[in-house]
Amino acid sequence: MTLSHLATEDVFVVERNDADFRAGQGMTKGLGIVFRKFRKALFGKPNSDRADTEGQFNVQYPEERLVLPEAYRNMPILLYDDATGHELCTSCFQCERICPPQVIHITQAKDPATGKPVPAAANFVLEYDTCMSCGYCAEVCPFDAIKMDHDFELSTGNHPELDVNYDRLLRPISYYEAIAPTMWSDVKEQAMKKLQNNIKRRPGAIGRDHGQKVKGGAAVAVAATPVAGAAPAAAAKPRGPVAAIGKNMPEEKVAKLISIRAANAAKRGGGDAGAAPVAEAAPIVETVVDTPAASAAPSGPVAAIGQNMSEDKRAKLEAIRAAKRAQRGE
Amino acid sequence: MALLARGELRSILQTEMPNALDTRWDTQATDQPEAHGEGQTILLDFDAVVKAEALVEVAHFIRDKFGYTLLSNITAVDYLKQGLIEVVYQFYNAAEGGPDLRVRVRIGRSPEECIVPSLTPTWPGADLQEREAYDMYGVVFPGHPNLARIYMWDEFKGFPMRKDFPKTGDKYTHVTGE
Amino acid sequence: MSDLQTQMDLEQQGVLFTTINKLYNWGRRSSVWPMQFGLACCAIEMIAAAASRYDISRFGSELFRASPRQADVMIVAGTVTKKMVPQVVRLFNQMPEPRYVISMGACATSGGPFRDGYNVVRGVDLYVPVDVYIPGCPPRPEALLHALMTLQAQIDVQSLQQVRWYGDDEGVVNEFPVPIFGAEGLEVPGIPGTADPVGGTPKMPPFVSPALGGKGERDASIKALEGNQPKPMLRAGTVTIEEVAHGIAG
Amino acid sequence: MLKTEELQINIGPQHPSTHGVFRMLVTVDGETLVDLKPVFGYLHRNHEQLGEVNTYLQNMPFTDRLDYFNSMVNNHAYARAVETLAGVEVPERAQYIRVIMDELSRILNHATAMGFMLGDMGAWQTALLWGMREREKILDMFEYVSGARMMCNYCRFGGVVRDIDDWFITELKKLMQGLPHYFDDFEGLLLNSEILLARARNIGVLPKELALAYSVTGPVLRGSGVAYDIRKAEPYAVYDRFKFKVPVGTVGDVYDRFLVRIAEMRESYKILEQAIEQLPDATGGFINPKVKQQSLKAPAGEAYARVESPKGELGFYLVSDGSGSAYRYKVRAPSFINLSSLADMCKGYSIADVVVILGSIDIVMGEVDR
Repeated sequence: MTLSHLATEDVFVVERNDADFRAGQGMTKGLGIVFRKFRKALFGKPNSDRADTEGQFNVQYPEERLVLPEAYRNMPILLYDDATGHELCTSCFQCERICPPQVIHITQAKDPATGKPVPAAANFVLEYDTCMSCGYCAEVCPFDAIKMDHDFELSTGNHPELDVNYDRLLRPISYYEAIAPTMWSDVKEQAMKKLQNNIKRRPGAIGRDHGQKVKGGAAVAVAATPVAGAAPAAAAKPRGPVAAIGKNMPEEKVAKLISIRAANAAKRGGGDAGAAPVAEAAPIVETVVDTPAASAAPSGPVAAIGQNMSEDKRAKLEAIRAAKRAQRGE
Repeated sequence: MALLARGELRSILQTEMPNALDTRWDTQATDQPEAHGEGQTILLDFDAVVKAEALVEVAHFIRDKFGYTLLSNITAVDYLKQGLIEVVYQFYNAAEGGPDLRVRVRIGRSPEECIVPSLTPTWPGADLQEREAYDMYGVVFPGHPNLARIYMWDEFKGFPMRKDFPKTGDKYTHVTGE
Repeated sequence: MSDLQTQMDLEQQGVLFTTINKLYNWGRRSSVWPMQFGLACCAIEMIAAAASRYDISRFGSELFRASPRQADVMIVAGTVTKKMVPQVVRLFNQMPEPRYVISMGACATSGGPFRDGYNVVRGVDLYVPVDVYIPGCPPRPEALLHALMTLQAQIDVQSLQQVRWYGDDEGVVNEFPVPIFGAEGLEVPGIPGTADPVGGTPKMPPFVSPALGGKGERDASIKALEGNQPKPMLRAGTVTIEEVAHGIAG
Repeated sequence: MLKTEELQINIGPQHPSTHGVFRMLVTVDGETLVDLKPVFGYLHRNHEQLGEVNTYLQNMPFTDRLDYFNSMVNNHAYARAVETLAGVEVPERAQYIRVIMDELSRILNHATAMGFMLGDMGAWQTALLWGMREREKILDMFEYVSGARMMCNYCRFGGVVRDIDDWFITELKKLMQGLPHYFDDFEGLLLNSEILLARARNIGVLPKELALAYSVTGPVLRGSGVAYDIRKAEPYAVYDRFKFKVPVGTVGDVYDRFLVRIAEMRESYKILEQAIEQLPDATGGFINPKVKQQSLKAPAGEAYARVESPKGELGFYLVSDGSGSAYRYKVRAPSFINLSSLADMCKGYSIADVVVILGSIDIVMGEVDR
């Protein structure tokens, strides 16, 4: 067939090996390459670089983890101001409209005196079990109230728990700043300005973070998850969106479980807590050494990991990020 | 062997095979697609619409005369308001490249009318796409060697991609705001 | 709860049972063999979790068995469609006890972004009980490893006297009904009418997770999904938005 | 001559070598395959119907889930279709970024696809793991620019969502230092292996004329000796500015398709080199600021746009009625149509060859069943 749209020099025929079978030379050659690679990996040479095609490529997940890029998006979270406790969300319904699988359900707050709508959300339910992590909600939000979290350790045995409500969605701005410093600094100024405007239009406690209300003893305690409740490190700490222990468990059982886990952690001793060598920051396998037992939160195989990021870990993460940025020459 | 520009096939068919063209939309045919306003269904008439019974003949004609050998895509579209199902065939000239050539067939939605001859005997690659059109839209292709449901199970009744198939869920009912 | 109480009491007194329990649980938790069963996108992340970077074999789960008879956990990785669900249930029925199900990703958990489509099952827990749910679309390979650790933690608190596969069979379901293809949708034995119609919402509640003490029964506290919404309790009026978020069962 | 009897065997939908939930009804006479009937629909998740309900922007993340190895390419094809429909201009830098992402996807796809095929053949894990390693490295970079490893959701109408920065370029250059070593290792590992030759040469032959009649595209068509590549036949984005060659096979067997894919990875590498060289600076922007992404309304009409996806011709056919969502949204999925040739390719070969031939077509069920 003549192919007039293609010049002949643009086409080439792949070279076939049509030789008769030999006595395994081809296979021996392949095995040679495998053994060369195997030797490199066996003696612990790390695959240090994106250009490297040899050595160990492994990341020992719970202990070391990949540094997630700032843009990483897993599940949406809502932000509140650390200082005033005011939420950034004004229930403008932009995210609810754009959400491709329609998993966001917002109720607008009303002024108790006049009954008029107020720029704040009374409730905000997000179906984590259906969310497709597309990031559109964070993209369209004009108030920078909804952002994408980096926490992916959300597995649970309790399905209804994955319909996450307002209280469990809220995080302080400082938390988001820690996971995405440059992305937040880009929008910080306008977001805070808009927040100040909105606060003026919110009467009383409306629009104030529920956690703050609890602290002030003003409102009924709502949906503090058992684990977060057991570790009253308060506002600065992000509340774990999904508790590791089933929500429906009775309180005493939870307490017991926590005590068992604490005992186990203690038994394992300071080994976990003390050993925290920061891995040398290699470009491909950038790892953060997590210290499960170091945080005040109840530790154990599940509960401790990542959910309640402790201060020192965040600082460490910050430092590594800064180093990375410097490396990139920013 | 030559590439045909958009709309050129129509004039060629008018001279070469006048009986093949479906002339029901001749009065509406313009260079620009006709829109009936937002949210309304539209019919696009500026390309060759052929009668169902002449489809095989036209397909062979453009293959042999102009070298459109690659039948790339078969799409069924349900125009509920007009009571029509349109089947769009897209051909490519494998030797010369370039854009596609579209041949359309328009048929009624009722089971007696929803019939288009199959291209599978000549283009076996049309096999799965015709089965898909049958499964989703109920277009029957006489001459197809194995016209069975492709995605849904055999026991299933109904054509789920038709516009009047019942749908449930937030995506269809969601009303934003209070 | 009583089993936890007993276990703790016995543990204090150093009774043999707890030692056996520990050994038994250690044995099971350290070699959870998954079934090689990929459905869609999440299966690729499952393969990535098994590949060199994440290396699931560090958790004793590297042996992906092609046969359900040799598998301990079924990782439902991907969208479960109405055409596929009979096979899923049949495979689960063929697995020997102790068996677990990990529902990986949004699609397996609730139908995900495709839940409103006509051919997608709104969550595999409508057909088989699920031990661990992983949200995410798709979850990172680390998230799958985390789910495996969640499952191991669930195994850790199990007690030999209480597990559903020993002792009396009272209330324990071993065979889950395999849905049948019908003219309008899936028909499930034991549920009147078309249980999961094409282009409609399922008419049955999900199974209780074994992690919450389910023995194969459906969750009676959740109303059967009716009407025009995937989660009618969200806006049906009888149940408030708060109650949903705090757990429907409450 | 022994009297034989035909036997029907069911393969799939749960089978380790069917690449997802694909099912085949196979009739064999002894070991020889007489007939093969593919059965689809086990992953039919109403993609096209949801595409008619979604707004244009809402549908972008759904296209990620079509061919879930190459979400970048899917995004590109869909964005092109909507851009054609709505008449949107794309800045040059965005075009280059899209090309870079497409070619990285092609390398990633071929590396893993060949790994899976060799895995089916018996080269268990090694080739696949090497492919997965390169994939992970590329996915890190995708994650950096788009925020997700697999479901990138990266393209927007008139550009891309986030610009690439110096970090990305540096890492891309580093990656490209390593890629030739990977290609060499991969070829050295298996290209001349006697087992591969025995199981791939003259197996699953698809002659040129039959390939055209079956409408197959991509490496399968080129393996059969037809030099048809959309990047050359109907250049899109900025592909007319790069020098690269189209590899073709001669016999059209599994071996040719395997070789064509390796050659394509090397050609992609060349395109990447030129794209980095030619990449315009950021002054022109990476997205067309005039486009209203969320409330985009396309004028009534129809549009078809196609790209050369790693699996073949990926096209989106859109009919608009002037509203904010498509009236008809059809995906021309390459692996779906390539699969129609499977039965003909397999007939006459032994049943053990079926999985190898299936692997050489390189299917993804998300795209086949949609």
